[in-house]
Amino acid sequence: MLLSALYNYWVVILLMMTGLYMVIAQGNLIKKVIGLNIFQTSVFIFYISVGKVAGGSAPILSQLTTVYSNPLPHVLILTAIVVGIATTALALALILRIRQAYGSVEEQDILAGDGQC
Amino acid sequence: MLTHLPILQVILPLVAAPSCMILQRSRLSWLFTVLVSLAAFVVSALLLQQVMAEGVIRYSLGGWDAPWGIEYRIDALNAWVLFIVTAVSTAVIAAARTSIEAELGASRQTVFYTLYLLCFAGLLGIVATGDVFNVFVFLEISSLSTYALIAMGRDRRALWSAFQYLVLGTIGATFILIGIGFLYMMTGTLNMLDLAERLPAVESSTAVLAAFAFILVGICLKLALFPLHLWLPNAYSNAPSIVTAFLAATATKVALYLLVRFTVTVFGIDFSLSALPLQSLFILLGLAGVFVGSAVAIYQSNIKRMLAYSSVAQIGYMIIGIGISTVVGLQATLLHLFNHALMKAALFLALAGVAYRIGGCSLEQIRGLGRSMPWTMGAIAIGGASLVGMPLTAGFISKWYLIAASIDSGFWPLALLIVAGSLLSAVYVWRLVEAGYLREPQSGQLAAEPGEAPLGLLIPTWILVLANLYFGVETSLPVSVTEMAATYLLGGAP
Amino acid sequence: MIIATAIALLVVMVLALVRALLGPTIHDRILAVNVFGTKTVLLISVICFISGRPEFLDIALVYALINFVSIIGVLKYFEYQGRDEREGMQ
Amino acid sequence: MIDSVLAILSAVMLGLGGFFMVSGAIGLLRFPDFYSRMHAASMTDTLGSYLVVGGLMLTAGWGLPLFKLALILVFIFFTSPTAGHALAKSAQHCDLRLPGGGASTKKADNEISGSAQGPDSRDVVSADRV
Amino acid sequence: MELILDIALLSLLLVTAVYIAWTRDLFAAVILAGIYGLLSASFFMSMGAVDVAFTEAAVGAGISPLLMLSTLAICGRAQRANPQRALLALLTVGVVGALLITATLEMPAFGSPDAPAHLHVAPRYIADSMREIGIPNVVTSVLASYRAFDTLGEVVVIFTAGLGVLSLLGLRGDVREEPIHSPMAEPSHLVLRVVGKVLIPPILLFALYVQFHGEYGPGGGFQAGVIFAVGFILYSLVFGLEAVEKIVNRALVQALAAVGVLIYGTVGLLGIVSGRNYLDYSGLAGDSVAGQHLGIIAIELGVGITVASVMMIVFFVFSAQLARGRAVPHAS
Amino acid sequence: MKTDNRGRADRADAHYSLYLVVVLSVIWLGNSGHYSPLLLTFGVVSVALVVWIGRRMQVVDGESQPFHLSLRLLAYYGWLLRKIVESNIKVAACAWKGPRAISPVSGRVPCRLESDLSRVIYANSITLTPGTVTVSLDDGEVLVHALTESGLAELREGEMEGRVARLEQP
Amino acid sequence: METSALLGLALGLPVLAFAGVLMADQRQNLREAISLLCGGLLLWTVANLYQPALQGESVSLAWLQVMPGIELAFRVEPLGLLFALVASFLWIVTTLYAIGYMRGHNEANQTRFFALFALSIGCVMGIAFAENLFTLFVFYEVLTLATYPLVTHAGTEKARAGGRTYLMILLGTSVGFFLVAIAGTWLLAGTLSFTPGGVFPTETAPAVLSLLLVLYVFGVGKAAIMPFHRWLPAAMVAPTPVSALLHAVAVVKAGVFVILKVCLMIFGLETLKAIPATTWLLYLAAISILLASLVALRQDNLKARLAYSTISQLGYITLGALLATSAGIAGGAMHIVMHAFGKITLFFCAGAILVAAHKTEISQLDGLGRQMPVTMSAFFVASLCIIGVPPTGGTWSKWFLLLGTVEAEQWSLVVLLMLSSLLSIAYLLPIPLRAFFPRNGTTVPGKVMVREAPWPSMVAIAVTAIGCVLLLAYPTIFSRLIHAGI
Repeated sequence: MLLSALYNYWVVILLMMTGLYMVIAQGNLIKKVIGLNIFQTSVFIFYISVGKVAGGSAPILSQLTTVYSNPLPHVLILTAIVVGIATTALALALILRIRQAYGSVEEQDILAGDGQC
Repeated sequence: MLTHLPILQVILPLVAAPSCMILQRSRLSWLFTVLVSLAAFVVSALLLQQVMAEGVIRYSLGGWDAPWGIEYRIDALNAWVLFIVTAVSTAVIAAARTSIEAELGASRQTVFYTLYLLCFAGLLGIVATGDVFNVFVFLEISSLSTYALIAMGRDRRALWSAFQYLVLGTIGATFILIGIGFLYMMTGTLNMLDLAERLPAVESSTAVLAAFAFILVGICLKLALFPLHLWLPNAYSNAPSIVTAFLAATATKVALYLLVRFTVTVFGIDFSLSALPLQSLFILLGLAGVFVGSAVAIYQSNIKRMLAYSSVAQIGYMIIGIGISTVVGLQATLLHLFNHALMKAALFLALAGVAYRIGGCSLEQIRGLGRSMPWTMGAIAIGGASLVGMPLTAGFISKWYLIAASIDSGFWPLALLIVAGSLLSAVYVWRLVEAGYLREPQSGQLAAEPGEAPLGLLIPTWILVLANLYFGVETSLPVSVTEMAATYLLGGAP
Repeated sequence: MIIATAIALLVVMVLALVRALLGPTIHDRILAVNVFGTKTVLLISVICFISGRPEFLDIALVYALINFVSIIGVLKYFEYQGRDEREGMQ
Repeated sequence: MIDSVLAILSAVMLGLGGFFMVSGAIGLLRFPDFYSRMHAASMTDTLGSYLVVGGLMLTAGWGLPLFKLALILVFIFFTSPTAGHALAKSAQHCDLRLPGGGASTKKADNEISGSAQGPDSRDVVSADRV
Repeated sequence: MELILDIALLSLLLVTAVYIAWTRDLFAAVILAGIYGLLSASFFMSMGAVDVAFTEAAVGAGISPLLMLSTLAICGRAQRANPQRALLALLTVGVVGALLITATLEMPAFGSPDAPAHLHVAPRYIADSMREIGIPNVVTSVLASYRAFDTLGEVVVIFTAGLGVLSLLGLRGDVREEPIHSPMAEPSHLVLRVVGKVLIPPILLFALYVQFHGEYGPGGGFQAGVIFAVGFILYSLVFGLEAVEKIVNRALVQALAAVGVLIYGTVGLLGIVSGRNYLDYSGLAGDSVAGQHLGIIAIELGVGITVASVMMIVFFVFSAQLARGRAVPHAS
Repeated sequence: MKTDNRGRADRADAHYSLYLVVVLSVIWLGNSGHYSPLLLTFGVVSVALVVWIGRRMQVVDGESQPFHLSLRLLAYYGWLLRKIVESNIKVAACAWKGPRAISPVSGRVPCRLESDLSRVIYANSITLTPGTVTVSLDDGEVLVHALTESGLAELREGEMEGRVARLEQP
Repeated sequence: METSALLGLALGLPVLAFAGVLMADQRQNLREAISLLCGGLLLWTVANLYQPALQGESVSLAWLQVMPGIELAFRVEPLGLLFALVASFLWIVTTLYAIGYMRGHNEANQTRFFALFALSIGCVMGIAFAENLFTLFVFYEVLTLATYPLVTHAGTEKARAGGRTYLMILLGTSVGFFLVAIAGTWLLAGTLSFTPGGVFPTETAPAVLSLLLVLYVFGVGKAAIMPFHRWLPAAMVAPTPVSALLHAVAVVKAGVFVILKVCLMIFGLETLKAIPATTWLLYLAAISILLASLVALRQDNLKARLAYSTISQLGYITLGALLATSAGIAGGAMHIVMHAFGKITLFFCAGAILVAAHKTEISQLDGLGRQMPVTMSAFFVASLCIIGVPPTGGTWSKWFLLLGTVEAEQWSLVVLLMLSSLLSIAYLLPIPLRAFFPRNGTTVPGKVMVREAPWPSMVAIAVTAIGCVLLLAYPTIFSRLIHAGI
């Protein structure tokens, strides 16, 4: 019972943690951004799971059904996805400039380049 | 039109930003930005007056009542923070032109002002809204523009700092998002007041606790609370001077506002204090921030970096105020919010003037500046005095309230530690003053003596400096507003 | 039968994912992604029919489109990169 | 009557489509080199897809979904060989050796050389078999 | 079936994520990130979140891998092994994960229809939106009317990002003297050229279709904007960047990005002008439902314009970097 | 587009634009499902906009709108579908039998097709039939990779090329 | 003239002097004339306040209110006037002396010196006339900051190091303890105004009051109670007029004055007696006296010895205040005056010796009495004043202190006072004796003729030395004020 009720969330949490791990542990900036992406996407999955109603259909009204998924999380996640891609684009642009300025996208090289550790 | 004030506050800069983008001419867009900021300031002043006179203002966006739609809800706290942000922003942006012309290429200036307006609008949006998800959206507007603004710094380190901030900021924002998700899951609503009403029914659940923890950590990342502060010194010291002045005076303030809003309004102070050992946590972290921040600041030779660490310390003070969690404590926090904004804006603007003339601001470079740039150095000295908490400056008032609050609630040692902390700040401020007044300028470093900073920069700086003095002497406005806000927040009356 | 198809699609996706993980060359991965993408298109169509809302086929169409453009884009960047690496070696 | 015929037909198509797709996927996994795998992949993309979409079309009935499925079908018909061709071309361009003395070869594979000791370092061996 | 789909997709997601974290070939990581996007979109689909699936398809599987790849093409794909922070990361992840897992224990069961989330605010949207707004897609109703202000924020976010990218990469004041050379535009890419020609007009039309049918089915301004931009991206992939420069004026696209936000903001202000609150469209037409409908169409248009413009700006700026970065591979 | 035959191209353009309008309108109507005046107006505007952009992009021409050979094309694709089914079965068998069943080869197949369009159709047809893949398309020949020797041999027989060539014969 | 206007004038004159000196800048004569003129005017002003203060007339001035209960306000009351009187008189004398010293030494940055000097006196006036603790605190802090550049006047690394110690200890104690104590007082009593008899409600717990008292005594670092005395020897790097300012006129006097005032008007003698911490602090002050005397005995550097002597003597005043008897307070207040006159003479002499003979160590002074008879005689008289024996005014203060000790029945302290007087004889008197009667008949280095210091300095020395003597005859000028104050 418990498993079937919550496994979804658990897997999502594992996904989040994988992403978070990448962000913290990886020294490569691009990898960090990928990690960030995975982290965020997993949060999206979590929200959508919250919005799921057993047997519910997509929240576009039709004569065929009366049970719909909760539309609110969908709306929120639409916004969050946009925020995610915006962040990613900005992060990648920053990485390109960092690469031009430092000649590397590895955190160690950058720190060494600035003489701080 | 008066009924639309809450939304005008945010929508004005928000819509102005794309318009500014279309203007294309940099001087014009500067002027436009100044006017918009000024208008926002007027709106916030009106709002503050209205709130003080009539109490809470609610505004339903799209005409949909909360919790179905998003509502703006302005009480004394929001109005106060809005007032601070707009006031500082107006002063900073008015000073911006010469500094920005010197630090950015011509093609990037319009973009700079647009991003500035966006950041400004984002911060205001965070403060004005009464909807937790809306907070997230506007948090991202302000964050993204902040990253871009920081990256405009001259040094390549600015890029790296912006990236670091971006990663940490995004983690923080995502944490907040997770927290909001949990809250929504447990209550079915996103409206702050509605949440406050519905949370007590489920507050024993671990999910609510986790939501609280996530939101807390997320905000503290943005706030640069002590162990999570690592992004801040880099970001502040490498951003363009004007950006530093703006961010130091507003961004952390808004994050602090969020912290207060969530712990006190949404979760309720009783829950917040009982759920986690928050009181001791805040006080300990605050103290650690005060001491570590100040101690590290003492050893900095780059003044921007020194003041950035000092910000970490000052945030510590504000957190302590929340940790004390009495009316006076909260009032001290809110007062310091205002005073710290005033002093940091003044200091960083003065530094912008120094950087404009000398091209840098290390302790070595400002040697003997008291003679060549007396007004600028005077601003730094007075701002520094305010930072230390000298009597008759604004800084004293908030420190006073903080000490009073800690004694009042029986934390005697805390009062001692607080003043010990401000002693540390006296040390680094003294290093500034000593370098500026008591040391001879480095010989042969500069061909000609640097003149005074340009008037455009100097006047706003001094307006802020005088505000520091004025509000150190005539405190009725901040004291009455913060008292109202604090009693309202803790009074329990919705 | 439609459910069997869905399961078959899932199986194909698993196998394609395995290929994407194994590589060994970049082109193998791209190929796997391509297969994966078209299978996603089909899966979504099938999901539409299973859930009884076939009017959502737009999404499948978008998938097909995006998948195609992505593959072309990937190849383009890879050609840039491949050339750079070779130039770097000479 | 006509409905049940359509249903049976659709089921058969869906089943066959599933079969071809799985076969293709198995080929994708089992075939030894990139170009051979491409054939397997194109199998899943062509007949597999056509059959599945066709099967769905039969159940869809007369209406918008039918048209949309047709559009998907047309789209796949255009894109999958194009993508396949671009892929093959790119592979050849990047010195993946063709069997039977096609293109000249400078390098045995296009994997990263040198610095990266990643999980793919063993890939060099398998790529050599190409 | 739902259960099988659910478990299968989640497992695939997990495998993909772990592999991405593990691999040190960044190219593989990006490719798999694309797969991750595809998978999560399928998952959204199976959860009934069609609009989200639509968006994630465009973003997670389309735009974001493309951007990452172009970054990768400049920055190199080998990643150095540096596990020095692995311990800290594991610790953090462990703590956060444990907290999350504990939190789930007292959550309402997955899919349970009587979870608080489904009982409080959402039911009104489902029950009343048809009467109040008059369009069947509840997500669009909420997005564009009940919570229209969030969406305004969203548009501003994307505008901000576009501006940020522009300020970082696009405003060096030079107009690229050296010609941009794209291998795909070589004559030997005949197949691609012909197929591209065939596909581009339908793609653009489809984007517009999505734009104007957001009220009835999945989609809306954001998705439309992305698809529209994808049409141009395909064009640039096939015919090269300079061809795109010829047909779209850069300054115009930048201005359009701002115009989209302005449209949205102005429609909101019209609410005030018509004597109601900001973003209240009821007063835009004689009858409030018609007014809502009109307002939604207008703001979706604003969203679409901004998103399309920003996506194009971002993509072209990145591509130009790529072309330039190739000329000077190790600028320092 | 060569400059010397611009006048002719313009006339042809109008022709092809009309085709495009028809195609786009069909797509719109087939997808929409809502035939209110408002949406139809949007449809008209959209189609006009896309055609305008398409012409600016110079993608509206005989290559993209091959309606002059639509009927023949249909017949050809009917034939091709049969070939696809056949080769699919072959490759599926190989897949189940395993790697030993195949002997990958590649080779150049001469291609005497004149127009770009027919060459593209030819190349795509080769790729569409599993077992053979067009690797590159050069002047006068096509580089093909095949799963078995027989696939290559079949191509060299030239039946497919002949059929494609007949598409464009007047 | 309106008395409150006089009060305003007393506060404003030094600021005027500050501005005037700054404007006069390099014009030496003008600058010094301004200083002297303002000094004279100030003395006149303060003297005019004497009668009203004595008669208990309420003269007050409120500037601005920062927060409820926290305002910048001033009031003339006898004790404060006593302090102001001494300070304003000695300002003139010190200025006179400084003119000679500075010219004789060719010091740099003289403008800054005179300007800040005036500012310091302004702060002293503020402290003396403060109506409440907040006002007092403000001027107390400004005084610290204004004197810092004076301490580091030389600008050398050593001077800066000394200055840093000075600043750290003074700021540290004042912010760290004093401010907290003030905040605590505000919270407990609701007011910060000085009120005869104390401000605390009677039911306040003695433990809290003890804590506050400890904070006050340590918080007023300028009173140099051990262990917060380090700044005083560190500040010896300063030029002699500055030392005079620190030791006699402004800084340390401000410190002990604050302690007196806090004991008298914040706690009140009754409350003070009831507090357990008072006794402990008394003993601490006593130990401070004794230890400082012992250390002073071991110093060879003249100024250092004087510095430790100051620490010891300040202990007396603190002790007097903490005795919580009227005689004790009177003794303490009296000692402010007497010590001021005595110590300033001693420092003037030390400076004169430095200027004229370039000697800093006591062991070098042998036989100097012949060459500088006036200086050394003055030194002798001043020593007697500090020790507390006739024919000098010091007799009175020591007497009152002894009386207070007896009154408080602190017999051990009586013994201690005796002992430390002996010690002070031991560390002070040998100096003039050595000058006049060189040890082992060491011949005076006759080759270099040493003459007396420049005449302005000599005038100053003479005035203060004579003052020491006169105070024995006319203590009533001050004692009336003291009694009015208590």
